[in-house]
Amino acid sequence: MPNDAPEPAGTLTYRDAVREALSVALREDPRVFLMGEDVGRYGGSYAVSKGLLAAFGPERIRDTPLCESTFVGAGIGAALGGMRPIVEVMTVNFSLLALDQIVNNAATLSHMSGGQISVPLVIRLATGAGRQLGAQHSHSLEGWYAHIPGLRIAVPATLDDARFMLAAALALPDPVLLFEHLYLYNMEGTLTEGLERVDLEHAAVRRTGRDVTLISYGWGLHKCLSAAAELAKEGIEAEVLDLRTLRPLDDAAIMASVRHTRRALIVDEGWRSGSLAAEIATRIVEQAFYELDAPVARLCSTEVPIPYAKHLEDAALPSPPRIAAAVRALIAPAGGG
Amino acid sequence: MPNDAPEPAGTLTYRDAVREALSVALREDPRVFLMGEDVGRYGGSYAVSKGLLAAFGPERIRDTPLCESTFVGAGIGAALGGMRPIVEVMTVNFSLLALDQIVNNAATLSHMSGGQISVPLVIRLATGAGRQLGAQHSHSLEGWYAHIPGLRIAVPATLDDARFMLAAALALPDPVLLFEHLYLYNMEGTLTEGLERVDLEHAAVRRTGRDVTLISYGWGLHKCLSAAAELAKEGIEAEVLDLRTLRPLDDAAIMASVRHTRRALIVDEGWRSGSLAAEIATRIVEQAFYELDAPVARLCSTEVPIPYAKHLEDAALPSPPRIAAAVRALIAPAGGG
Amino acid sequence: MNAPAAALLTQTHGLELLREMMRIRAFEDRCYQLYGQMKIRGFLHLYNGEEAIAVGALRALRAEDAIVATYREHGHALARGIPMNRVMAELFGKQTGCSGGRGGSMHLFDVSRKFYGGNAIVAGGLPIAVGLALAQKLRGETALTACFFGDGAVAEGEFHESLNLAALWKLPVLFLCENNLYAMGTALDRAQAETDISARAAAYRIDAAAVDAMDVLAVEAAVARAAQAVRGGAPAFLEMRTYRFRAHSMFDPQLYRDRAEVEAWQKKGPIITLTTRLKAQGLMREEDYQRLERECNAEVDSAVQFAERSPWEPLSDLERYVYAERRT
Amino acid sequence: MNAPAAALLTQTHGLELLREMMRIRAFEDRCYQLYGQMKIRGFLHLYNGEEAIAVGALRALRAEDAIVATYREHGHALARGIPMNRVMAELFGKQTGCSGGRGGSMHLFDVSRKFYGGNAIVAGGLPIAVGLALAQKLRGETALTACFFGDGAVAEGEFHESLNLAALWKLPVLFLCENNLYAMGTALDRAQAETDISARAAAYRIDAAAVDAMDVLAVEAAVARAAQAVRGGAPAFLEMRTYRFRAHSMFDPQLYRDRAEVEAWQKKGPIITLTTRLKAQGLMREEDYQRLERECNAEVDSAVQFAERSPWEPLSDLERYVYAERRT
Ligand SMILES: Cc1ncc(C[n+]2csc(CCOP(=O)(O)OP(=O)(O)O)c2C)c(N)n1
Ligand SMILES: Cc1ncc(C[n+]2csc(CCOP(=O)(O)OP(=O)(O)O)c2C)c(N)n1
Ligand SMILES: [Mg+2]
Ligand SMILES: [Mg+2]
Repeated sequence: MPNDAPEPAGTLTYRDAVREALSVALREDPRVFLMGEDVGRYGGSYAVSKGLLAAFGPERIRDTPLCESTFVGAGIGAALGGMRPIVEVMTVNFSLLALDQIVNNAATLSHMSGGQISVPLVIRLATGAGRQLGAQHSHSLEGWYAHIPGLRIAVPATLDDARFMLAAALALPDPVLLFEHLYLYNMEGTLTEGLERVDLEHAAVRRTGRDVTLISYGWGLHKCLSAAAELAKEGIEAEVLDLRTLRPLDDAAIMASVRHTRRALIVDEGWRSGSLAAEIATRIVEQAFYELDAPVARLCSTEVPIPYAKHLEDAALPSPPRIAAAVRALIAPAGGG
Repeated sequence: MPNDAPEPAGTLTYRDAVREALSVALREDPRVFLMGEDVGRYGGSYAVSKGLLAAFGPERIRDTPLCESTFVGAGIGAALGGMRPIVEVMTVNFSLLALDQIVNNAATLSHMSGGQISVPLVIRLATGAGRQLGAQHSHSLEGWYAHIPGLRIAVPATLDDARFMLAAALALPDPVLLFEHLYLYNMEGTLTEGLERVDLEHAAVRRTGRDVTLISYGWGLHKCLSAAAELAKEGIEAEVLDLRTLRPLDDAAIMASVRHTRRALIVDEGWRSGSLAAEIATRIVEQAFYELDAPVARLCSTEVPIPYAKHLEDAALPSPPRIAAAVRALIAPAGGG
Repeated sequence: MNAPAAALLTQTHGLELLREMMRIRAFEDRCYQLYGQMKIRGFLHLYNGEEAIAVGALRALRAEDAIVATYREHGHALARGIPMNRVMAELFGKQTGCSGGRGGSMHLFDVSRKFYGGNAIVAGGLPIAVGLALAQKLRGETALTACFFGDGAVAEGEFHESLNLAALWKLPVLFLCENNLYAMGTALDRAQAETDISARAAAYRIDAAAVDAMDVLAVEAAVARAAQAVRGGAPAFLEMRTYRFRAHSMFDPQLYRDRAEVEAWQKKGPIITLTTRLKAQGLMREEDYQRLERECNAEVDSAVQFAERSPWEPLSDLERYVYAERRT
Repeated sequence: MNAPAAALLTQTHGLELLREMMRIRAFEDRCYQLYGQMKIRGFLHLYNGEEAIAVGALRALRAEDAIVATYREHGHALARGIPMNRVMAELFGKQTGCSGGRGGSMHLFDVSRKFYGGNAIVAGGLPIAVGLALAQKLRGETALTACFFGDGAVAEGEFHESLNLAALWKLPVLFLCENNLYAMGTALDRAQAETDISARAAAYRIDAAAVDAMDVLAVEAAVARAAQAVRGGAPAFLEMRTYRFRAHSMFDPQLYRDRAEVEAWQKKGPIITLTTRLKAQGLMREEDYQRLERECNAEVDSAVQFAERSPWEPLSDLERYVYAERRT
């Protein structure tokens, strides 16, 4: 889905922001290279890396054969060998083929070697549903990955993060997985002026409010912001927290917001059972139980392999109306509270 | 770890119970066969299938080459083709190589085909830490797998379940993963007299109590039972719930027990963040928030790749003393409550 | 390459093959339009140029044989006999689709015709095919399993594992590699150290041959021969040399190949090739061709109407089929 | 098979190779005992019978070359020069172990010696080796990466993917397959449709040869030759034909092979073979052999003492190293 239309000055897409991040990283550090399926000649399956091959050449923009386990493992090896590889796994769906390398090697080598080794590897993956791609191409597994110690999981949801998270990830000595929601690639906007870097530690309040905290990330963040705008018309002021990193989670930011609003709804595009939303809900209960005015609530994807048909797919995913409805239920529960 | 010592009449090990379950299944249904690495000539890496090759021959006790993705996928195909395969993945650690087949195929085919297909496949996997096998051989990922719709996850923790869950799994038209904790294989006991079958739907109260509910499964169940025995000496009566199936979860049984005791501790050998324990805690909050006398608590594994050294490994895993301590803290919290 | 089975060509046979390829072409061309009209969504991979493979192979196989295909499988589904209505309705996401609208273009299923999908994970179908063949062998059936996959799949580990297992266990799998020279934008020689794919199969002691897959008769003959060998108790492998005329999917600017290369291949496409031959041998006239084309378009028209008029699956059924519904 | 480099054998050279193999043998035999005494736990895979591979190969390689091994890697660690004390301490789970006690037998590491483990997932090390070699190539180093793995790994998808990638990108990887004829209890011909492993590598256009790995000199010569080719800019593959004298691990009743088979191989073991040759050529007497054995045992004794006396990692450090500690 390349987007070649001319744009107003300063406007760019999320895709452009990621591409810019890649260009800068490649320019600034000779140890950095990009490797993955069709990142070069094809221009990236989501056109993210378009033009990079011409700019940096085939040694640094490396098209791989279809062999997810091995090119991810090779990324680990190259990181051990002193490089700073950025491995693109076309989508999270195919990363299941590379899970052994990610979980058994990338995540363990540092600890298992008594700290001798670090694996400064960045893996970028497109993630998410919403494009009618069917069950095998619509997984939202970033929350699932966040279960694994040794990995860092980050989700750029804004243009600023799309532009700067990569550098933050490359600066860390650990394996970092960056999940880019495929729905966001066409999102347009401008970068915050003067911003030069972001961290991979803190959640960010994207809208302030007093009545309830909406906790989300990725595309879900934008759904929450829409819902919050809607709710504001009814006089409900929702605070919206962008988690930004799913592992580690920024407990302090979560609790600060929840203590302030005393109500929380977690919006997560993962399936409900065993979702990241469950983890966050549990932490809130563990750390702020007595400060809650209502049970923590969560809105996740329905527990089905995501169907192709649009009406079914839409029904399976969280949406602004459903978020707003969940907030209303939380604020004026039928009974109790 | 074969165990050839003679035993008192009626006594058997968990390993024997699984072997008996396999024998019976193979005898009763010609569509059933067992396939996996070293299930035949070697006798099973945990000696579970010892003797089966001699009894049933190499067509039905099939040694595979090392190719987890393909022999699991072949199990799916054989199930589609009218067989009832039992695939043994030697340990859950190696199942990461087969995750694509499990998540993208076994779990999706029924829904994605509009219900035309079912995948009556049983996958058996040894799971768990506690044997000083190091990070790559000590995963406890059964709770993680329970995130995936389309799969059924069951964990036999007792001899009865080791003996009868397999038949229940084979009778279902869906893919079922049976996780056998490697620490349990040597556990001895007797089967309940007259028992002929078990279901894969209900959790089971393994000890009744009024003060707190301990929720667990697998080896964790036995740790809870030890802790409960210890706590009883202090006058604390813990109810112990064996989940038995992790997907679907038996919410009714969980809530019934928690409503009764008003306090819950979940003991889970998975890593804490994104654990099954978080899911259960969240469900309790969602369904029984106003009936709780204390925040739900959980005890999970420390978030490290499991280390080799015994003292470190022990420190990383839940243990009866730590369970007992968590219960005491829950019953007499430092503040609040 | 196999010699084309020209000697055997009768008029009926030739016209049937031609019609089947033209049906698929007409279907694919309409899909392209319908995508532009947003009637079809998701990923759409068209089969233009490769029709001879599905048509020749499925004609040489038996109804009892199981089929496993990829995300580029409209042609295989149609050649297998899944009604065009049901395939088109699936692309529309309708309840009457062959997967109830849940699968879409990449996941066509028809178990009554032993069509086991439609798999969107490259090489993901190979292990399943091995398993279906294992079941066939264990059950003592005479059927085989035909597994279609692209040249891109050859690099994946599952290709290797599956070929080895099929050869080791002497399973009735017929591996059909659709080598169209590209995996998305990656040319074969940028993906494979050894680009002779049929030679690769020999490393597993599997009988293998390369076939000029622009010649539907050559495909049919090669598959018939290979199928016989497979029924004799060993897997076989055919590399189908072909070319994809359209983009990989609807989001492909085709930066990786020249227009000239595409045009050169189009000139030797399977439909043109067979048409020329039939005409040269006096088995068909231009008006026969025109009539066939009209008939195919009419079939597509009515499939579109069927799809348009079909109902959506009710929302209340969203959670059905995640687990199989037990039919007592 | 390569002709043994007998012509080149000097006394020093021969005795050094013998001593190194005997060190490993003495170490492994002691490990066996220590396992019985529960000083060593977890899975323990001994290298008896295969010593010529690690010893010959590591002698032929340079200190700058990176090494990737499997869970059966004590021999490689010792031959690479990791002090025996640190290896033994690792097996005891002590803080002074080469992985700080966190790795154990299957996960020996020493990055200062470019020893990158110790991998307990069969074939899991191959992609890492490919990546190390990619880094070497991109950085313009003269070093190569040597990757050891068993015959069982050949069936895994990662074997295929890694060989293809190394060949395609002309990476400096030396693949060293330790073919001991069994993967746990599965004999080679029950795992591979094509049992000639070195022939398999040719399918990726990688130069390959088989080596009599009971002959340490043949191993050394073959690795030296292959390493030279690899430094010239292409991967190479050696199939090391060997045999494992002991059980797969400590939990293996060895139902799958005869005692007679084991004994026949033991008679042509690498230590006996070299000893016989050195004696026959007058380069060693029985008392030299005895002395070597005493010295090796003494080294093992002191390694055990070192391990025994070493401290445990403090419990408070359990959560260290999950993420790398930033050294400014
Ligand atoms: C495991 C996996 N990796 C990546 C993709 C993305 N992808 C879809 S099709 C394709 C190219 C496949 O090429 P080939 O096998 O030659 O089939 P063709 O499309 O040419 O018919 C890729 C990379 C995928 N679907 N699955
Ligand atoms: C992916 C994976 N599957 C299974 C195992 C269990 N396992 C450990 S060693 C082994 C046999 C490997 O044989 P081979 O590669 O020949 O090496 P050898 O032990 O003979 O040195 C198996 C099956 C594993 N460690 N990893
Ligand atoms: Mg192709
Ligand atoms: Mg072996």
